[in-house]
Amino acid sequence: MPTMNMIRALNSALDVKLGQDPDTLIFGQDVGYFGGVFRVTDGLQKKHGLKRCFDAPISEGGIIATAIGMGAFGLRPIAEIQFADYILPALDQLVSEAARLRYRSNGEFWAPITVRSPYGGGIFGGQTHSQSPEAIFAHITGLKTVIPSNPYDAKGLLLAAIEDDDPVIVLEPKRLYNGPFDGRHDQTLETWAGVPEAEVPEGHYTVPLGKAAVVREGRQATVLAYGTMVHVAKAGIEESGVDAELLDLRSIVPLDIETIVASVTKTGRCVILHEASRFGGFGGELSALVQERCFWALKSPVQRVAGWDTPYPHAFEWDYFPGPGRLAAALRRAMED
Amino acid sequence: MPTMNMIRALNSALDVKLGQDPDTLIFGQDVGYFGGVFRVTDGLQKKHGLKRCFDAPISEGGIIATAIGMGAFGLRPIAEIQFADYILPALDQLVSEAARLRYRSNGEFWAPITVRSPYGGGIFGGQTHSQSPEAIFAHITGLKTVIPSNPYDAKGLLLAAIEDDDPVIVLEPKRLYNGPFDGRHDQTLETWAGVPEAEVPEGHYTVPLGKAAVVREGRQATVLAYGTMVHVAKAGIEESGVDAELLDLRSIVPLDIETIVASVTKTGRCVILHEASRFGGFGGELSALVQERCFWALKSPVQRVAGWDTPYPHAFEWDYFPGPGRLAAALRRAMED
Amino acid sequence: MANLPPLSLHIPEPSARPGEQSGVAAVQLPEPGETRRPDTLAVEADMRDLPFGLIRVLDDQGVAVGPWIPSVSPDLLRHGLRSMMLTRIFDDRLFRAHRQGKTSFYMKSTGEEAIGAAQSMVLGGGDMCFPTYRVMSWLHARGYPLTEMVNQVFSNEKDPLKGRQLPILYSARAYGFYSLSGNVGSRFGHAVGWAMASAYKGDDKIALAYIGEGTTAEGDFHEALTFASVYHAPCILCVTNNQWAISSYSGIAGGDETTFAAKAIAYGIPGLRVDGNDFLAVWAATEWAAERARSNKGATLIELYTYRAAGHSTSDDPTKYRPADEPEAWPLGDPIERLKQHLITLREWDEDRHAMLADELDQLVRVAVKEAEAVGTLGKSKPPVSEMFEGVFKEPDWRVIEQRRELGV
Amino acid sequence: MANLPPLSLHIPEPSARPGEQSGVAAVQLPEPGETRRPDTLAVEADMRDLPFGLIRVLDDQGVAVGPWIPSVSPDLLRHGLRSMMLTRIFDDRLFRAHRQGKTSFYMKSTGEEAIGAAQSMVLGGGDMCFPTYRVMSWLHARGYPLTEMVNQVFSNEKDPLKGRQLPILYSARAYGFYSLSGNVGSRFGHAVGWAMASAYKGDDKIALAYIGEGTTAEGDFHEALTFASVYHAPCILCVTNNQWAISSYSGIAGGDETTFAAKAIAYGIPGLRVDGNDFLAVWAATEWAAERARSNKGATLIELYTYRAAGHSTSDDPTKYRPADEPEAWPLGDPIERLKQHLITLREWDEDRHAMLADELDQLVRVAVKEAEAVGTLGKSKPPVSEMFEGVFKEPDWRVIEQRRELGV
Ligand SMILES: Cc1ncc(C[n+]2csc(CCOP(=O)(O)OP(=O)(O)O)c2C)c(N)n1
Ligand SMILES: Cc1ncc(C[n+]2csc(CCOP(=O)(O)OP(=O)(O)O)c2C)c(N)n1
Ligand SMILES: [Mg+2]
Ligand SMILES: [Mg+2]
Repeated sequence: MPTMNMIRALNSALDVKLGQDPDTLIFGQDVGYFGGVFRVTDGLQKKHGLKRCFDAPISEGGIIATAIGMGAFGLRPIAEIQFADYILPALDQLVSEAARLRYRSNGEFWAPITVRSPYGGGIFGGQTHSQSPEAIFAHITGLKTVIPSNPYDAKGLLLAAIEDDDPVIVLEPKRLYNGPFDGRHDQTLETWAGVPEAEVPEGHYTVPLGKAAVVREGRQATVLAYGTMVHVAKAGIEESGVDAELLDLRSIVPLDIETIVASVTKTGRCVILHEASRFGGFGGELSALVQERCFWALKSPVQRVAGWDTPYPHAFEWDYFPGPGRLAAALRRAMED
Repeated sequence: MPTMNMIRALNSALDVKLGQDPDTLIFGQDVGYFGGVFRVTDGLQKKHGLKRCFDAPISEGGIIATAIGMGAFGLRPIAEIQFADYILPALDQLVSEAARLRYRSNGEFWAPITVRSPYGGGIFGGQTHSQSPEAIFAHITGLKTVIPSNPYDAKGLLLAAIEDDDPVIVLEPKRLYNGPFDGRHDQTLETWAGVPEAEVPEGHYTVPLGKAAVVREGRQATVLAYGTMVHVAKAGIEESGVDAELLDLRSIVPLDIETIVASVTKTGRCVILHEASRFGGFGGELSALVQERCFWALKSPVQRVAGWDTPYPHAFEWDYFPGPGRLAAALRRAMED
Repeated sequence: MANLPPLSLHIPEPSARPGEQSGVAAVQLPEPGETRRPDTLAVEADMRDLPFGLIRVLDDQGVAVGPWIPSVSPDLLRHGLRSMMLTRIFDDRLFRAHRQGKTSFYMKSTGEEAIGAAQSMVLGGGDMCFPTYRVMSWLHARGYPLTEMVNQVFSNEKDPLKGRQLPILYSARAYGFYSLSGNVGSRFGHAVGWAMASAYKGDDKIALAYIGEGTTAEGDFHEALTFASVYHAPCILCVTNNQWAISSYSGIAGGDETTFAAKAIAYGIPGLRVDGNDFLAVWAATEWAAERARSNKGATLIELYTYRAAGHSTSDDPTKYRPADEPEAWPLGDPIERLKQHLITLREWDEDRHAMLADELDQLVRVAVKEAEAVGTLGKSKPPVSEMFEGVFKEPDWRVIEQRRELGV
Repeated sequence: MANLPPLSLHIPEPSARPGEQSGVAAVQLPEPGETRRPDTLAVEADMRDLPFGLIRVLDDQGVAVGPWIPSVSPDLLRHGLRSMMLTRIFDDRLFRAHRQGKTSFYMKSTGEEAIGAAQSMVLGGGDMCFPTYRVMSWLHARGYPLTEMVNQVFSNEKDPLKGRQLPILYSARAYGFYSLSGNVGSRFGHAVGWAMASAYKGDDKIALAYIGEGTTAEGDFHEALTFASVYHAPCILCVTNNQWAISSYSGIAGGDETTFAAKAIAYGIPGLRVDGNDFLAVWAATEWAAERARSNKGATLIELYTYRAAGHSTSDDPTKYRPADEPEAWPLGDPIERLKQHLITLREWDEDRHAMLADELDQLVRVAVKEAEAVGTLGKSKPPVSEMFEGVFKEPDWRVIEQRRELGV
């Protein structure tokens, strides 16, 4: 099996799908001839033709509106939004239209669209190339949101998203595109070479939406994470010395509540880790769910480790970014109580 | 002191402010000659002049962008978005611009804008005239969100919002415009007449942002609510027979964490009530905060009573709407544990 | 630049307010037959005068004149007339049903019935219309069952949209009628995507979308036109300029500065300005644009110049903000009267048949309302509550399953 | 409509790709002096030809010709030249600084220097520009301290924006330069609101805003123009059409279908199309629009027709998607060379003085970079971490107070 970094894995998913299904097509800013600013669509226009993978105007609202219309016709469009920070101009389309079309039309129309977008920090992108907007999507009834943490999942989840008949947002942790990253920014860059999850089949397979992965088994505490934070969590758990179980949620809607509850019921402690700022973040939902369903099993408060409640600050990237040290401290605190 | 319904109280706040401060002005869809679809700006154009209160194009993004520009010039614009459901087309302006302007320019520019918008259900408005989007705003660093539950607060909070130098969203519970509503939709309509909180001074006063009101003192449990749900909570508490303390949060950002923590520490039980759908709603944040800060005081799980995780369904308004019965059940459950 | 007067803020105001005399009658309009008809394959650069003209076919005597006369059989004209009359009768009755508490909401399209009626007849069964709430004549012209429509308005057990949607926000795929929503404007771009998909598939279907003149101010409008222009999407994008957006006159959307059809020039596509109260003019312009779209020449923007004769909705009283006599002062008349007069001029119609048809349609609507009332009106009957939890996703997830259980339905 | 060929989807493509010969040289352009100059108070309806012309003053010999020749003193012209040269030298050096790891990001405006330089000189100190990241010549022309600029780019301790913002996303209120952000387009409407506020106050200040041709596709563009049109906002709205938006050519924004200036017609405001590489043409058009705005005649849309000679940013390699020789093939030359030539023609400049000036500016930039380096480059120096928590609101709330404590700063 070839080793692929996350960019290649995503590219492979798109390539497989364009090859299999003439009703799929890709569009977005710079995705055509150029192959995308992160190269995820590299070569696809050349291989599959101008009409299968083409550039779109700088109009995120227009991109999503167009995709919905295509979906209503019967296609399965895959739209790229260049940075997740720029999904906001399209949010009304996602919420008021994509997410609601099936429900309000009693199933006469629906929007089987996939919206791919690089998200998250760690690349010195400053305020508007670093944000993690997943909490907003999670609150919207009718939207699914997927966040892979490694090449294998990225390909399998993206294929599952494309084949899903509901609108799915695939948030791609841009800091993981070229290699895993555990938050230790001062260490040498790693690549995906040699990482088991970077062994990616060439052909078609899916990773189902709504199934968390148990990345590390443990008895003393449960860590919930997704995207880049899965790798940070691994490092943080190690640093803490706590025997924590690590769940990679992989999709936040649908959410694998069963696996979460089973784990926290077993361990009795829980720390949630995400990049987005804390207040009103998806960690709040996770914390509430865990507390509601595992209250009597909890030995210490569910904690959240997250970005601070400030905009994403360029020069203070590593002060803002919730690194392994902060997770380790939280885990140790969890054990003290 | 005159009795005012919430519409008149809001109108009075605007009237007072237009009279006091020539740098304030109001614009929004249908707010000018007509006085707003809910009549909140009734008479203001006539009294203060065409340029102080005027109609805007149907372009929520344009309205907020224009307001920000006016704010940067030095005015204090007050924009109306006709229904909170229609804030989404302006969300990018609110998040990427209004909320971030002060931070990113190191204080060179800021957006002292106030965005008023009727929100919430209970009026058979269907999917797009009933939603409660506060969770989205709460997650945005740099935005404040205020939600009054009675005429006195409505006027005082709106005046405080206008005078605040940060962008403030004032969500007006449209179901409360003409009278209190406790969720018992089959009972005769109440008006604000005779309700103490409807005694509203004619002149200027403010209710500070970030201070919750203790609406009812109690020893056995704490109920957190805002907007229409404050009235539902009163009825639900009564129905439950539980001696619950009821906090009206009044603003969710800034949040009066002290009052919340003090109450739950005292009562040991907590139920959160909001209209918005549950998953990813602001209740998650509240639940997480309470659990983080009052863990050892909690005698039973913090519960959330909220709208279901569906779009707002026209014919099923009362099946969707979290009424007093559901709160009462939750309170009783809290006592059983 | 010294010595200039200080800047001052311009706030547009309509010609008249309640108690004053409306200025609509004084508006200068091109004569019937005056505006030229270019070839459907002409290049846009040679058509930039059209947005400032007004395509009119019927003159004041009901005679069809000029280059835009479409060839429409008397049978089709009668069907158009019937559809418009049905729309108006249906609207009036259902509006009254709201006053009687049978529904939560209603909106009429009085005075604008020619638009949906003519356009639905010009377009084919496979084409798709992306409607606003004010083009129900599209459905009436295509024979959408009246009882189903009333069931939807009453949100009763037989509501085809299962109680999930506000009254009149229909969805009717089989009638080429896309799902409506309460948000204005946000489906305009779907039409463009749908048309692009048709072109992508090498199909022959085209799309037609509506937007109110007030709503052209939304970014959605511009984004849809940009995509339509860039990708030559085979679609017809219509602005129904009925002069009012709730209480705001068209000047608040820029209508005092230029025509809405002129917005086409920004995208290099043809812009037609059409008398929307003239069934034949609407027909002809739509045919022209459809032919162009089907010839791979891309999109056309059509401004349908009309007048919202009734209030905005059941929540609205237009005499609060405009002269009460303005609807009558409207210089382009009533589309029903005008087509009737034309048919009479053609000797294909007469007053008796008209009166009989009105009675017949009234009867049809009565029966439909009765049938729906038998099922139930708002609050008296509704679909099973479990429907609230269906269709959020294709398959329910644990949240709605649990919540449904919690509610016990 | 039988027998038509099937629909097919049109995807626009640029004239040439890498390895092919660029088509930009073949584009048909109006001659210098050819496009007429209406009175600044003329009505829009009489100016609808202008968006299809091209305002050019300097001919190929550097001689000013035609009706748009502005009266600019040689001193001001020299200041303009200096500002453009400084911009280019600064850009080149800071771009290299990125390659050396001294900053995380940089963007050049090579070939577009005339725009910000001329416009900042035409506008007054109280006016406000709402910039894009590609008009830094505005700041250079107004004498923004170079060292401050480099400090911002290096995100060091003396960064005037306290490390909160990406390099080059300046804010400089005292220089009439509004806060930039990474989102394209979203400040275009702020200019309109700012201008409306000025008019509301009876002030005399006007606003000028920039947007890239690619970004005109955003809804923000349309919304800003709609408000500007409706309320006659005293502002100048500029589209810098530099032919490229990262890797997408202008056709992806609709540039193959019409001009960007023609979008003005949609709003009933004047649209000027201007050679953006011609300092005098930019000057004259800006002066015209400013005079109009100050006369309460509202907004003008100006398309500045230019060419992005460098890559989009430090993250970009344009030879991946366009012919390598395209920048040189650009028919409207280099704005610096053209103004230099003009000044020489006027005998107000010569090669020696030019070379000396270049050296002097190079020296200035070197010194500024040195000074900033002494403070520190990216990661070597930064403002106190407590700055991360400042300015979220005017007054910090408990969240940032607690979090600051948690982080121990
Ligand atoms: C996004 C959005 N903003 C505001 C509204 C409130 N609203 C409903 S109808 C309407 C007026 C629309 O006017 P116009 O587009 O002219 O259509 P008309 O009603 O005249 O047919 C407004 C402002 C809405 N439904 N959606
Ligand atoms: C809202 C938003 N969408 C997308 C981007 C990504 N992006 C940054 S610059 C750019 C191209 C802009 O092109 P243009 O408007 O022509 O300006 P130019 O760079 O040519 O000056 C894009 C797509 C962004 N920054 N913001
Ligand atoms: Mg209208
Ligand atoms: Mg460009």
